[in-house]
Amino acid sequence: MITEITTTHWIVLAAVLFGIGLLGVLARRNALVILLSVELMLNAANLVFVALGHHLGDVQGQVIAMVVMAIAAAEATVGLAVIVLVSRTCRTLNPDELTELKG
Amino acid sequence: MIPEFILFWATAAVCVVGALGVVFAPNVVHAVLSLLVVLFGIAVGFFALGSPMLAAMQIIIYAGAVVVMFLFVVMLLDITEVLPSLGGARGVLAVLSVLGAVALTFAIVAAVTSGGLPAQADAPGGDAATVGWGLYTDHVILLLLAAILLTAAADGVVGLTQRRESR
Amino acid sequence: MNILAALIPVFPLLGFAFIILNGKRLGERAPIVAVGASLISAVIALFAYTRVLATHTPLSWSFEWIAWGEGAIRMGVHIDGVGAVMLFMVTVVGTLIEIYAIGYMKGDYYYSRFFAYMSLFMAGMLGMVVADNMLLLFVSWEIMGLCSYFLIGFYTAKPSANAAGIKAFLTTRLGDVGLMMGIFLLWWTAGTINFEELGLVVPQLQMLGMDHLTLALTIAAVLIFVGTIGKSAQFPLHVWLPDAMEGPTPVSALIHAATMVAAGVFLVARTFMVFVNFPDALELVAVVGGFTALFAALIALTQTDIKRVLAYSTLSQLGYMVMALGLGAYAAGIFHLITHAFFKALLFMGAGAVIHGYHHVQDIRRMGGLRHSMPRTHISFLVATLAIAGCPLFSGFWSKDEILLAAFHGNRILWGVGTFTAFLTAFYMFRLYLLTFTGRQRDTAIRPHESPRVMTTPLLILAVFAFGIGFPGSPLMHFWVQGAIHPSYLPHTEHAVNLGIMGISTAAALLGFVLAVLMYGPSPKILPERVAAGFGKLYQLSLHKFYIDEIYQSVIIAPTVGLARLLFGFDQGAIDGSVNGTGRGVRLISGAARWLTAGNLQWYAITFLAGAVGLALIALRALAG
Amino acid sequence: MGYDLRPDLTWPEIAMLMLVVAVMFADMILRPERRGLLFGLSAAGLVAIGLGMVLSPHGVGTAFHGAHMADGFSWLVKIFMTCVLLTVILVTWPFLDRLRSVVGTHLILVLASGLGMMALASSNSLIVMFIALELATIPLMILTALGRGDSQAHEAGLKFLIFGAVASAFTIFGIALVWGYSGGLMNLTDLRGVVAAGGAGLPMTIGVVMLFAGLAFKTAIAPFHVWVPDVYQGAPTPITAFLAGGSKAAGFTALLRVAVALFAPGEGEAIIDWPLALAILAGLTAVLGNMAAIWQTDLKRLLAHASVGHAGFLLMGMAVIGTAGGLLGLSALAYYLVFYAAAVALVFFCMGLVSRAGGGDLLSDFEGLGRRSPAIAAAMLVGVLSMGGIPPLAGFTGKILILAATVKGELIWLTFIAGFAMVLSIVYMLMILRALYLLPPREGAVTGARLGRWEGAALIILSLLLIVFGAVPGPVLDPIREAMQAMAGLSPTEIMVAATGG
Repeated sequence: MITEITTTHWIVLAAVLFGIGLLGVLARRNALVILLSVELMLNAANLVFVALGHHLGDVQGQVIAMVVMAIAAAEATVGLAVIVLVSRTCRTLNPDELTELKG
Repeated sequence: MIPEFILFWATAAVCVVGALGVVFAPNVVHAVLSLLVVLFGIAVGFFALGSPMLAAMQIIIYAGAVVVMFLFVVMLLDITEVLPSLGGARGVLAVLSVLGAVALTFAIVAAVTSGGLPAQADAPGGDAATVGWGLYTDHVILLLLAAILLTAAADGVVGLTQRRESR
Repeated sequence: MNILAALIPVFPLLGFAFIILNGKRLGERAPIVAVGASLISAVIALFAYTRVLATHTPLSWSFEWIAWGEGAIRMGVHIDGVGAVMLFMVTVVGTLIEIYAIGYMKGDYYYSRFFAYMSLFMAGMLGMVVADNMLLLFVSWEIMGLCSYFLIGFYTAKPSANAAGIKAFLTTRLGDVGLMMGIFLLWWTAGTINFEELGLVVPQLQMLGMDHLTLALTIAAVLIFVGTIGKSAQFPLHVWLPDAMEGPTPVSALIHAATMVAAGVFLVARTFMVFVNFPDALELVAVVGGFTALFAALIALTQTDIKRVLAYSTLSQLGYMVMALGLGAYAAGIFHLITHAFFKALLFMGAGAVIHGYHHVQDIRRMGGLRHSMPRTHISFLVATLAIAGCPLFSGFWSKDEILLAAFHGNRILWGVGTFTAFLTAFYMFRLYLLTFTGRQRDTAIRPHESPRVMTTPLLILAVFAFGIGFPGSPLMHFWVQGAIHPSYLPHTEHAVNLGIMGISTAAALLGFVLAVLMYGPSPKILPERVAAGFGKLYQLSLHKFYIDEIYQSVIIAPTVGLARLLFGFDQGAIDGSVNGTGRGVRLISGAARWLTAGNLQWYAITFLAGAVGLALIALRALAG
Repeated sequence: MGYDLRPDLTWPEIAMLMLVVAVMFADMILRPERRGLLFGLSAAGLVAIGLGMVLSPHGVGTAFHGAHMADGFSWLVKIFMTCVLLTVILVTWPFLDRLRSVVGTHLILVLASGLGMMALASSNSLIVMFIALELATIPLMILTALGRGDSQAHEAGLKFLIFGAVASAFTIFGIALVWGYSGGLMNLTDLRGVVAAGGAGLPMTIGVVMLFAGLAFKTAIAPFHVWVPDVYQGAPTPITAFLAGGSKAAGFTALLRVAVALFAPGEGEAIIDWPLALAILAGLTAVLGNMAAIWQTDLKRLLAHASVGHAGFLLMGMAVIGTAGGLLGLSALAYYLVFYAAAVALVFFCMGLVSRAGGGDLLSDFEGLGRRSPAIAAAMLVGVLSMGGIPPLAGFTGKILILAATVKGELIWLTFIAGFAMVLSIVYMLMILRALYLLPPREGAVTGARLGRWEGAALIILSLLLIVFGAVPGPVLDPIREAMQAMAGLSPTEIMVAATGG
């Protein structure tokens, strides 16, 4: 089990990375770091695609991983833009006024 | 095979340490740099899994562009102070966070280790030609959709910031 | 002709649409549209019911509303004997009340809107009567409920009217849930919701004698009856009806006396096939009806608001009808429904005329001697009082007698309750009549006047009906009505006259009359105050309506409000807190704050994760098993 | 190998793509004060595409090697999406002045998102579904943040973004597992065969769970719905309408395809009894959403909670898959969705008109609207009544159809829960009604919001849709049923029972 490295090993590694990323989303107190953690989760998914693609002998896995990278980049760009925006609004506005969004 | 064995465990160790760094690093810059470590680790993994093309892209696009973008924003917003890491999540929230993340990881790990891997086949070439051929023929729909998504997102991000300038 | 029958509810609906869309332009002419639409419906209905009653063959017409695969829901109309009789009542009473309202509502700011609502209500009520399936019935039922809400809260400036409207809507809505579930349970069990088909299918299912089928059908019956309890204001959901008197009086007369509240009784009659062979369901119906009859009559004894006395009297009379149905006396219940509609509408309209002519005072302790100033109102009110009290030959006498006779053969305790209630009814109605119309005017500051012709003419027409409408169902005409409305799935019943029972109920009514004269007549022999003191606690109970509202307040409303507060607290704490949490998160990014408290965006993420983990763990069972 | 681009099947998407690009160029060329023309261009393009789809017979088949599936169902959804996009553009109209320089961006993002939704409707491949979902969602995130230039919109955008990103991470990880452990199958039609043969092992099931979590986020199914109130409240009104109508419909379209392929019971005992799980979640969603709606003071937040409740009803239609009520359930779902979207559009359009005149989003801002602006209030009344399930409006008919499906599907307990939820929905409906008609206008309330001729016509058309097709659902329901039958009928599984069982 230890010496023989199977596809399952890689997938378990991916699952662990996904879990750590999830923990980051849940526990971190900073939108920027949360976004980083999401990148971690997406990368874990990519690892699964590549590992299973390797296992199945299917190039599709790599193609999809590439597209997922593009999506992740788009998400990161938009996320960062919104973060910049929010942070700016916050500087220009009194942060206490943010509570006007009430349930 | 000993090399593969070492390759996997080394990669795994680097990735997990880096990932933990993202989650627990008190400093945002350190978190971003930790992600960089993970990305490199995964790139190595891609290489080990017969996808040199992806490994290269991982480093060029992710490490080279996305992470730099993150760092740029950190600089722009001047987030310099040290942030509480998991200690910031207190009491029930912290416990639930850990429990939830561990439970889901456990579920996935338990499921994939329960056997049932599909039949194995010979690994294809992971060079740029193969991947590119797949991307531009069979899976061209993915490319089209991703392209329009990136274009629209770019326009949108410009709109988001442009709006502020016009006020 | 058959398809024409489907148009009966359509004309008031068109009237509603027309008035709503042209309200401002129509102004004072709105009632012309409303009354016109009702009249057209009445004329078509006249053809329909004369044909149905003459030929004993129902009119029906339907079309496929929704179709899927091999199944379908058909929508259509079906006018049988009971439908025809109801149509007669609704169109006649409805049209007369609309005419009356022309005078009563004059000068109201929302004059045209009032008639729009009334038209919509008529459409709903007529739709319910002619519906050939439970779904269309339910739709019409809901339309009525909505109109009721609008009309009770019609005087928008009055907060109490608002509250009453909401109370009525929510309370009846509770019953509607029951009804809806009953409909679906029935659909599930019997496979159809068409009344004709139900009449065939349910007895067959019953004959199979399978326990779970019997149970399901009994539960369906009880659920449907819950709808009746809500709409017909039976105990314990009766609380909304007295409050509903906040609405304009024509509304009280049409909706909360003659038609909508009677719809609950009609519902039981329509779905009687589900009740008839299930003794448990029937017994529940009978007991609830009997109890409400007595209970409401006791409350009516001490009320001083002219409309509230009538409201409780309505409750009591509806209890009578429900009790009759529960005793299996289908025809008697419907017969009483019809007679009651006429005399109760008349009573309310009379009360409205009194209020109108007495400067909107509703307290009967301040009235008196109005027979001189309002002769036409007086005479019609007297006729109605005699009818409801059960004076021989008047309509109420015949129908009430039928019910008591059925009770005598079915359940002696309920017969006792019914007879005692008849005595109470006579007493409180004459108390009302005597305090209002006889003696001397107690509040001399007010100058009463008779209402205009447009109001009193409908009163007089209704008075004729209130007197004579009982004859077609009386032994004098060989129980013609009862024969006409008898459904095919019920075994034929012999109608007999029992002079003994008739005598006892007449005596009870007479006793009530005498006692009322002694206490409230021109020269009282017994002072009401002394009676009140004598009965002490009982009097207090009656005066405070048995504290039902207070009990609801403490048992239902207070905990509900508490729960609401709790939920609101959750919303404020968790959801709102999380918004603030984001606010703080934002501050974190901009370096303004460091700490976050619990209750933020991450809570959302945990909720999200909990769902995924839950499902994943369910899947992991496969490993254990 | 090859493109396999079947223009006869994919032309609506291609046309949309061209429309997006055209608007992009027009936005660059036009002078700022003439940007109103972009509305005309977008609307004209959408009308052309919509008419084209209505008039041309829909093709049946697959393109892009089975990744794109054109059938009656997707055709209907695309026509519907065109209508939704048109309405969103219409709802945006009152905000033209406020949008100023970002009008072009706004329209581009709306259209791009719409393209994603249309691609979603046809996606037969999980990965195409994922990317289409992202294409539908990411522009919406930007649109949310693009709002009124205040902190509310930015906050909402940030929340939406973080949640959306987490959900998409779940989705893609789930897809990876499903793809790998099914032996490299990505197309739903192939996966359906695997599931039907009982070949879905544990890893694949976990993958389906994660995929479901991502889709449940999109469709706001409890407990994945928590983001909805904040985002709906913070987003600009037209975008809230888009989220509530279009985005949710797109999510359900995807979920529907997944459900038909992966959730129907196969041979042997399934690892997760999906119909039961869906039924439980549906009940939970309907009750939670409607309950929370009762205690809201902000109309948008109220409608957000209400939309969660509606998602519960929609899911009920899906929970009966594989039973005798299956076909009816799916048809009911589609019918419900269409008229829910119409009601949402109507209500939000009215809110937009009031907002343009200077009113707010709080429930108290609508007090006495019946006197101040009778026409707008009347239209809003129709929309709210339909949402509350008052007969004979389409909202009621939809609910009845859903309930009938649960009755047919022998899920009588779910019927009862749905009944309870319906009562709850009446309560918030009544609150809105009370504000509109029974309460007097407050001091300083906006009076007489302007109503242009076209705006009035739009209100009337939407109201009539709800009334007419509520009373006579046949013309809408029949094509839906046929499309559903065709889509579900492709399956070799028990859903066939639905087609024949009636």
